Amino acid sequence: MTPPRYSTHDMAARLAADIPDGAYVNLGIGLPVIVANHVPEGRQVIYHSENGILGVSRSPTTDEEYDPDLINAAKDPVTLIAGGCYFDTAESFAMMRGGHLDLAVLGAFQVSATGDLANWATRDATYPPAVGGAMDLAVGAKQVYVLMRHTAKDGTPKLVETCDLPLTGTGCVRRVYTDLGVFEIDADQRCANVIERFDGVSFEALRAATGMRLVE
Amino acid sequence: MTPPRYSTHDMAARLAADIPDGAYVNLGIGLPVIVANHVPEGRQVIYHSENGILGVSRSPTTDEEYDPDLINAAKDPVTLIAGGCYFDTAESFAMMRGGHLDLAVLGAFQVSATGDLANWATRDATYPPAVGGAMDLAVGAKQVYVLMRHTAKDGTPKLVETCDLPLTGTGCVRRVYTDLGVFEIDADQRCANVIERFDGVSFEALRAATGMRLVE
Amino acid sequence: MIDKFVTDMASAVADMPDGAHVMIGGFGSSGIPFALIDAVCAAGPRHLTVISNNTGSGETGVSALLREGLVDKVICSYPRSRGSVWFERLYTQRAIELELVPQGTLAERMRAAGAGLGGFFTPTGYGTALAKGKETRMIDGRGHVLEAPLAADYALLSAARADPWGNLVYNTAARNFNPVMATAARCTVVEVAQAAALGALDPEAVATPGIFVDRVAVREAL
Amino acid sequence: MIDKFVTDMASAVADMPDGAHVMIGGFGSSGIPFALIDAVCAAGPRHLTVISNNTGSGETGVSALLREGLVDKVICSYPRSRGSVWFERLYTQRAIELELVPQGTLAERMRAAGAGLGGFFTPTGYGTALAKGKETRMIDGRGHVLEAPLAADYALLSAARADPWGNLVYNTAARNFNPVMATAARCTVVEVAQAAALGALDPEAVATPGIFVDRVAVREAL
Repeated sequence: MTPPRYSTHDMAARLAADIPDGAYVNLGIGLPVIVANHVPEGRQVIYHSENGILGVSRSPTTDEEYDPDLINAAKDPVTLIAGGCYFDTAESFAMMRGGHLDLAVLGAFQVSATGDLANWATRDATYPPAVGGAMDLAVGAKQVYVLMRHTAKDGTPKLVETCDLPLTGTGCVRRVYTDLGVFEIDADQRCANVIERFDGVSFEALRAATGMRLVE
Repeated sequence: MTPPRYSTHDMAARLAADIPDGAYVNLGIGLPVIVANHVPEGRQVIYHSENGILGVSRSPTTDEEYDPDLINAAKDPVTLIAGGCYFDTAESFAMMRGGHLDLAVLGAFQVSATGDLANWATRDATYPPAVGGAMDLAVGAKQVYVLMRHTAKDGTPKLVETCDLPLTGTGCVRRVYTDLGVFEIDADQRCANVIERFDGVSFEALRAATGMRLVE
Repeated sequence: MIDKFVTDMASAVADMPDGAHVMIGGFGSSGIPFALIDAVCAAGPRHLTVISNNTGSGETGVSALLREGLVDKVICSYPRSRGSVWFERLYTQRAIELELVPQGTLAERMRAAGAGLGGFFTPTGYGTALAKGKETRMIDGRGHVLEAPLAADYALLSAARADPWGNLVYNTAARNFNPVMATAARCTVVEVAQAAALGALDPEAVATPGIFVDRVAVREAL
Repeated sequence: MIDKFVTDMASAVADMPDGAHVMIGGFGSSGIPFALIDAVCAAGPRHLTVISNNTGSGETGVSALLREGLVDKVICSYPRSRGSVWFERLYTQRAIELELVPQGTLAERMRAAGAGLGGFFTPTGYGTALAKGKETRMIDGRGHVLEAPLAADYALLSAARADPWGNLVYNTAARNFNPVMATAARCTVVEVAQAAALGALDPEAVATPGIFVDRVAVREAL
C-alpha cells in the first residue's frame, strides 16, 4: 500500500513550526522558499538572500513597490522589510560561511547517513552544472535543514546510506523534513532518528521508502 | 667639512614635487605628514588614512568643523575633503595591501641596498614595540618612498648595506629622500643611484655619510 | 583635476584587447552593466574570459557576448538561469570552457586579489568535486580547501550614481558582485544611471570608494 | 519581537567570565566603547585577553582595564600611543603579555574568523620578526605568511545609532575596527549614542547589519 503523503505546503508548514522566533534564515531556491508562507503568527523571522539582502519580504504588489534591482536568490522581485539592509556578495557569503545564519533550509537530491548532502549536480553531463551558493550554505549555517520529497520521482529513496550523486557538502545536514515525516541524522550511528511519522505512515512503509537505517 | 643639510621642509618639498597629479597617497606618521603642506599648486592628491578615510584634509579650524571621531593615523583631528569617504579597518588595509595606493611615504631608521626597510623597532627591549600599519604599507603601496634624515643623531649612516634593526619589509623601498639628496635603490646591483645631490653636497661627503654603495 | 568620467560607453572599453579577462558585475538581471556589454559587443575583442556569477539571459548581458562568439571561457557559479540559452547551446556543443566556482568562493577569491592576499582556506567545497586537485588541510578538525586569488584585466560594473572621483553608490540589491569586482581588476569601468557632483554623495553610504574605479560612463536616459 | 536593546551598560556585560577574550573597537580615542569598558571595570572579570588596536590613553578606555589589573594579555598593533602609561608600566614590569600583530593582519584575522575562513596568506610581515615561527610560502614569486583567524568571546563596540535589530551606523572615522570585530565575536555588545526606530536607518548606509549584533545599550546623555 502506498503510504499517504503530505503536500508541499504541509511539509513546509511542519518545518516552519520548528523555526524559532528571531531566527536569521536562508531559504533555498525551490521548495524551501514556500516555508516563509507558513511561519506561525507572531513569530519574527529575518530572511537572508545570498545576493546581499537581510530582511527579504514579500513580492511587490504595486508599481511603486517594484524595484527591478531588488530580487531574491531565485531572481524574483521582492521588497525589503523595515529593519532590512543591503550589502555586497563578499559580505553576504561572509555571513553565510561565518556561521551567522541560524538556519539554512535546502532542497536535496540525496542525504546520506552521515549528513552528506547532494543537491547541485545530476548525472547529465551535457547539461551545464550550476552550484550557486549551495556549498557555502551547506558548510556555513548553524543548522542545515533539508526539505524534500521522501523519494525521487521514480520511487528510489533520497535518504541513502551513501550519496552517489556529486556532494554539496559533507556531514552538514542535521534534519530532514519530507512528505512522510521528520528525521534527525545521527552521523555517529549512521542512521536517521525518526522525530515524527506523519499520520497514516507506518514504520514499515517508511523503511521501504528509505535507503538508510531508521531508528524510532 | 660637514655638508650643508636641507631642512625637513626642504626635504618634504623635494619629495612633494615628485608626487603626480591625481595620486592616492598615504603619508606615514612623523616627518612624512609634512609632505602634504608642500604639494605644488594645482596638483590634486587624495590622502588615505589607515583608520578608514580617503580624502583626509587639513585640521579643523572652527568648533563646527571639529569632530572628535574624525582623526588621522597620528590621532590628530582632521577634516574630510569633498569627495572623501569612510570605511572600516579591514577595507582600509585591503586598499593598502592590495596595491591600490599609488604611493606610501614612510619614515625609516634604516634602508638597505636591497630596499629592505627598518622603521618600527629599536633595540630597547624594555620599551613596548609598536608596528601599526607600517608593515602593510611597506608591502602594499605601488611605490614606497622613504623620507628621512641621511644619518642618525649620532652620525651613523641610515642608508646601509644590510639593516641590523628589525625589518618592516624586504625589498620594498624604491626611493629615499634625505637632507642630502634623492636616491633610487637598485636592488639587483645592491646600490643606490644618486638621482640628485643637493646644492653644496659633494659626492665624497655623500659617500662618507652613506653605508651602501652609491652610483652617480 | 581628477575626473574619471569618459564621454561614452564605447570609449570606456575601446582598449580592451583580445584575450582579456573581464569581470562583469550583477546577479540575475540586477546590477548588470548592459550598456558597457553592448559597447564590448560593438568593439568585438575575441577570446575573452568572462568572470561573472551568471551567464546572462535571453539576448542581453553576458548572453550577448556569448552569442557574438567573443568568449572562450566562463568562470561563474550559476550558468543555468532562466533563459541562459546561449550558454547552454555553446556548452552542449563543447564550444566554451566552464570553470564552476561556489558563489562565496568566487566572491572571496576576488576579494583576496583586491586585498593583496595570496590565498585562503575555506571549508566550502571540501570533499566535493569542486575541490578536486586543490590543496586541502584540516584546520580545527574541519576540512578546508586552499583557494587562490582571482584578478582580472577589466571589471565592467553598474552602479546608481558616481562622482568625478569614481565614488559609487548602488540601488538596493544591485550591489551584489559590483563592489568586490571593483577591487580586483586592473581597470575598473563603471556605467551609472546618474552623475553626481563631488561632495554630493553621502560619505557614509559610498559602497565603492573611488580609489577602486578608473572610468565612469553615464547611461543615456531611455 | 526582536529587540536587542538592554537596559544599561552593566547588564550588557554582566555575564563576562574570568579569562574571556574581548575585542574592543576603536582607534586612538575614536570609536572606543568607553561606557562598556567602565561597566566591565565595575564588574571586574579577571585574566582577560584584550584584542584592540591600541592600549588606551590616560585613565580611560583600555587603560582603565589595565589599571584595574583585569588583563593578562593584549593582542594589538600599536601599544605605544600618547599617554599609554598603564600599558608601558605593566609591560616594563613584565606584568602583561603582548602579542604584536601588524594592523592589517589584525583586521584581516578578525575578518577571517567572522567570514568562516580557516586562514590566509599575506605578504605583510614576511621576512620580519613578526613572522617568526609562522608557516611561509612563495606565491607568484613573493613571500607570504600564513595567518590564522582571530575570534573572541565578546566584542565591545561603539556606534552612532542602532535600531532594535542591532543594525548600526557610525560617525565618520569611528568605524575603524568596530564593523570587523562585530563579525568575529560570539557575543557582540554595542554602545550607541542614540537609539533609532526600526526602519529609521538608511538601509544603504548600515555598516554593520544586525545579524552580527547581540546586545545594544544606549549611552546616557552627558
